[in-house]
Amino acid sequence: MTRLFILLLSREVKGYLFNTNKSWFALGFFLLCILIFPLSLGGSEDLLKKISISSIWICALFANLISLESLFKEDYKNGTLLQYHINRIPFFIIVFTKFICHWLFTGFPIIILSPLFLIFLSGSYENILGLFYSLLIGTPLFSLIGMPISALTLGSAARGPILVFLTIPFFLPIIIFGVLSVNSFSSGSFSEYYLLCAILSIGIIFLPYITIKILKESLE
Amino acid sequence: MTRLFILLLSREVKGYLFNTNKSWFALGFFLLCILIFPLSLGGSEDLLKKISISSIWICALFANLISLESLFKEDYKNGTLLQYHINRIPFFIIVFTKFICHWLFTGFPIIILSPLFLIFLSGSYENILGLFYSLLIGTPLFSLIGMPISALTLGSAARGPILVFLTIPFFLPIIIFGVLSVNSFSSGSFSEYYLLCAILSIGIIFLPYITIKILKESLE
Amino acid sequence: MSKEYLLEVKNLSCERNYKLIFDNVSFKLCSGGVVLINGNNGSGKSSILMCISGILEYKGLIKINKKYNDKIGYVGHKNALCEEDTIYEYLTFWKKIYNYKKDFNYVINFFDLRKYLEIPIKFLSFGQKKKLSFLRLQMIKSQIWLLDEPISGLDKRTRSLIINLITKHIEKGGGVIATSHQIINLRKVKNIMRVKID
Amino acid sequence: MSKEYLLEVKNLSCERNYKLIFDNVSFKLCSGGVVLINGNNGSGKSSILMCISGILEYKGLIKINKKYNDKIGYVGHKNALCEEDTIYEYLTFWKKIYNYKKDFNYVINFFDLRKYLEIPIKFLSFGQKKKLSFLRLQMIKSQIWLLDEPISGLDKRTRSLIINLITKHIEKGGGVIATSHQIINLRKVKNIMRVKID
Amino acid sequence: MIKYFHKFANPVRFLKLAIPIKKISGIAAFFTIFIGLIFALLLSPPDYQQKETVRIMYIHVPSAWMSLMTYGFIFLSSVFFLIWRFPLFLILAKESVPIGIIFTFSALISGALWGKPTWGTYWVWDARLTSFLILFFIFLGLKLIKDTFSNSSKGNYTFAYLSLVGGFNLPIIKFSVDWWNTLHQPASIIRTGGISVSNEMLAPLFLMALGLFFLFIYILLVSVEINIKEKSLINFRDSLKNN
Ligand code: HEM
Ligand SMILES: Nc1ncnc2c1ncn2[C@@H]1O[C@H](COP(=O)(O)OP(=O)(O)OP(=O)(O)O)[C@@H](O)[C@H]1O
Ligand SMILES: Nc1ncnc2c1ncn2[C@@H]1O[C@H](COP(=O)(O)OP(=O)(O)OP(=O)(O)O)[C@@H](O)[C@H]1O
Ligand SMILES: [Mg+2]
Ligand SMILES: [Mg+2]
Repeated sequence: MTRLFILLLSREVKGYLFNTNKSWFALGFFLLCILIFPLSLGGSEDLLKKISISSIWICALFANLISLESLFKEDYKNGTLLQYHINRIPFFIIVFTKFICHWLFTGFPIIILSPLFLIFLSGSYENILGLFYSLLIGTPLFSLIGMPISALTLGSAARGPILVFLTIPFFLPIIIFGVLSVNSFSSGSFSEYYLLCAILSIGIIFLPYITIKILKESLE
Repeated sequence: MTRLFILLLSREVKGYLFNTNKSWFALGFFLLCILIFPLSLGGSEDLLKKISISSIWICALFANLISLESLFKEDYKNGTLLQYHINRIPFFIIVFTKFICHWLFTGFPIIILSPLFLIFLSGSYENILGLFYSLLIGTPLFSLIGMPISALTLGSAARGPILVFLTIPFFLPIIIFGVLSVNSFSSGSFSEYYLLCAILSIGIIFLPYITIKILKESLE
Repeated sequence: MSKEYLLEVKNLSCERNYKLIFDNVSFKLCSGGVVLINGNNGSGKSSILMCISGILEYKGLIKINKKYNDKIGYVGHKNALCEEDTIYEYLTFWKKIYNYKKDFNYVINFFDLRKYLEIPIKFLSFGQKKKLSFLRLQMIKSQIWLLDEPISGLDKRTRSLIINLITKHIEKGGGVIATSHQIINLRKVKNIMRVKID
Repeated sequence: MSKEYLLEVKNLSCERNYKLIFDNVSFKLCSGGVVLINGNNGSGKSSILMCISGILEYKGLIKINKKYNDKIGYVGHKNALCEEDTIYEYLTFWKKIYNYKKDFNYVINFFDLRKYLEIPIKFLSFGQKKKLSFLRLQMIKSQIWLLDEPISGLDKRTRSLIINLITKHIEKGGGVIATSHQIINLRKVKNIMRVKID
Repeated sequence: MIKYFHKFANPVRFLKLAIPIKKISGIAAFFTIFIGLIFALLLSPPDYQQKETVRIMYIHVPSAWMSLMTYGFIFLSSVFFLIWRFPLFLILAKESVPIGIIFTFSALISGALWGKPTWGTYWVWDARLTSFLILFFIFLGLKLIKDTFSNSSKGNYTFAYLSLVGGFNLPIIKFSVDWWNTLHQPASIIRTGGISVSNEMLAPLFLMALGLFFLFIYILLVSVEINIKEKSLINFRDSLKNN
């Protein structure tokens, strides 16, 4: 089991690292978004400072969203998932490796880079820790919620609408609480963090399970 | 020739309309983005008002970007492009129908809805006309610039980086001038509009041509 | 009997990604003739067809007789089958593209696909998809047919139907270039040329 | 001689999207036996294999003998070929997945794929891709092989190699369920059962 | 045999039970809504603060309640479906989605219209309104799944699981007014401290709520009936084909 896990994980990681396709994509998109904000605001420093946290969260969301679609797609299209299924490879291993890698290559770099960008956007050092922690809880949640949605888009023609209409209701609460939590961090209240943690801990149990179910249904 | 043009156009339009996949996607994504802004700003009306124009531009860009990837992809994958080529269907017809449809279903609805969203975000009626005109010139430019980039991503594995690193330099000027133009519209100067128009008129000649070249090369 | 050629291939050689695939292939396709390309897996049969249809770059000469209709009908591994379309949509679209005037009811019944008319293509079986591509082929008014493994994966009945199709096409003065690992039993065709590549 | 069964199928019927594909199929696969599934295009051969491999839902009974290794080897139209990987990467990955201990040099040479080792799979020809899937198949330690049109699109030499493979597998006590429109020439195998569906 | 029973016999038996209920609830819906509207628009007094605009309440509050209830119903049906694998529950859940969309939409619109005179704006981004908007999107998402997989057997479990996941939103909507300080007013009827609304306003409110509830049952049963009959028609056609 562990052997399989490590094997699949290393394949996934290799895919992200060498198949330049994936690894750069989310991060590059994040950079693109972050760049667009100051540019499109036309250089109003004051404004930029105020929306810096929100904009980092928004960019993190977009970077996640844009890399969502391809999460299972290739493995589905070329029949790898099918072979996994036939060869009795437990799907929870697959789903968890996918989750870990997806977070590692979209969420994690963003977390690491976020202090930098916060300084770059807002010009001040406050809120760094708050943002860091909130992203640390929020980005895995993005990846987790994204998984069943990504699985859903496999079998059906209505990829687009599903992606959009299901991401809105499920991602929005996270981003709302995420932004709120940064603000409340500086004022010393952590209730939003606890809430996000609670969602995360529930999500990490149920969402992979749901993803597995949906994946199996899409194989037919 | 006109017959072919109409035929391909109607097929494209049908694809967008009935294959719910496409038509909703860009627009839905636009709505999603627009919704995220006020929510993640934590209800600060004042801020919202100030960044309303930029945020509409950013969302228009994202909606465009996200629907870019699939522009030629399906036709390429299932060999339709190949058959077009073998059957000597002029590629400029294909490229132009794609362009028109892409704009019609991503740019156009956004233009139409933009006044609504501007009011919704900023709560005021000023700038509506300026935004409307600037989007009217800007969104076709997005689609035009997007086409060669989308074609480039077909053959290669490095879909992601191409999409990101090529879009940044080419889309950024548009969005910068776009946002600037709205601000200058209210002060009665139209220089940015002229500039955008100039880019558009040059682009509409050369970019489809480049797209055709890239498409043909990717067929191999 | 010196029939006129439809297509002439001389000293054709092809490189893909700087790798020589085949070299020095020459043949002539006459009106009413069949060229069968043989060769092992990976010898470059499909590549030859792609060269002729103008997709790959090549060195050498490929001359298509302009006197005839120079359209080419190609059925290969990728057949422009849009997964979400139904058969009906697929056929009407290509019918219009090819400006095919006749009703395609006949061709549909020919291959027993009538009852699947409203089914999306992705639900079809391998053989049914192949049949569908042959339906498209029949709507092109072209002299030259390029067929990449036309009968693999088809059942007996369909195989003989397709061989009939080919025979008819040739009787009308067309020409066929086909690759196949199975024996294509073209008994009625006299002008068969075999090209072996390796 | 009442050999033990590897797999038993009884009264199998299958619906896809509320459409009955086939009905009442029954057969028994014994150790050392071959079941050949015949039928026209679209009759549901591939679907039967998919039912057995546990992908499709079905009604009826599919019993796999637990005494034997109950892993299944499947080669169909979709073969887990990741376009961007090289052959070498593909084989090492699946080798590890299947915990195949031996070196795969032997199997590679067997199919003449050595010189393509570092080529991405998308550059391979149709037949080469198929060969590659058979390489994967050989690395599974499984008794039951499900082969969907195993020899279509392959050249003579490869065909006989694959038939050798099947024969060997059967001699070792395995069982094979295959669909094919071509005649699979299994001379040395005695226990062949033909199932016809329509 | 048992499988067969589960698949066909039960929905049909359900229909036998359902058709009379459908008729009764249809009639009941008509009358309660009719009487309720008379009370709401004519007989009940205007509010001393909000004047006549308070009458929007008789649309807004019942439809808001009903949309929450509809989602709860979908949630429970999905749970039952996942536990007992009873297709009937799935049909019930799926068919309530469009009704839920209507209720949610009308609560949103009426709320927005009510907001203009009372709060001075159609929309604010506070917790109650946002979470309710999210509910609307969840409904839309479910409708989409239902439609895209409509002629295939896939998507059943997908639908059920996603409606489960969407359930997180219900408590947020309900308690958002208590947890965050929102513009929207806190519960004054369904709350722990007892009712705090005068009887003249309460009567039409409850009448309307009851009416919408009957309406919900009526529409639900009609669409379930159509659905079941359609399915059995397909099977009937298939059996004809096979013979
Ligand atoms: C678009 C805006 C609005 C939305 C989305 C909305 C949503 C809701 C929802 C979901 C409920 C049911 C909550 C529950 O059962 O606890 C509700 C109840 C209610 N709403 Fe609104 N509402 C909106 C605007 C308004 C406005 C402007 C008013 C009046 C000032 C208002 C007054 C009420 C009242 C009195 C209740 C009943 C509370 C109770 O006693 O349970 N709403 N609304
Ligand atoms: N893009 C490419 N780059 C490099 N080599 C390629 C490329 N495409 C194909 N090849 C190689 O060219 C050779 C010929 O391929 P082709 O598809 O023409 O073979 P084929 O004769 O049709 O074989 P089959 O009978 O298996 O279909 C193969 O060895 C393949 O590996
Ligand atoms: N998802 C699906 N929904 C509805 N019908 C389907 C679906 N998949 C396949 N079918 C139908 O089921 C039938 C059997 O398909 P299958 O692929 O099993 O055929 P097959 O016997 O393998 O044919 P071939 O010899 O052409 O490969 C076909 O008629 C096909 O149209
Ligand atoms: Mg080939
Ligand atoms: Mg098949």
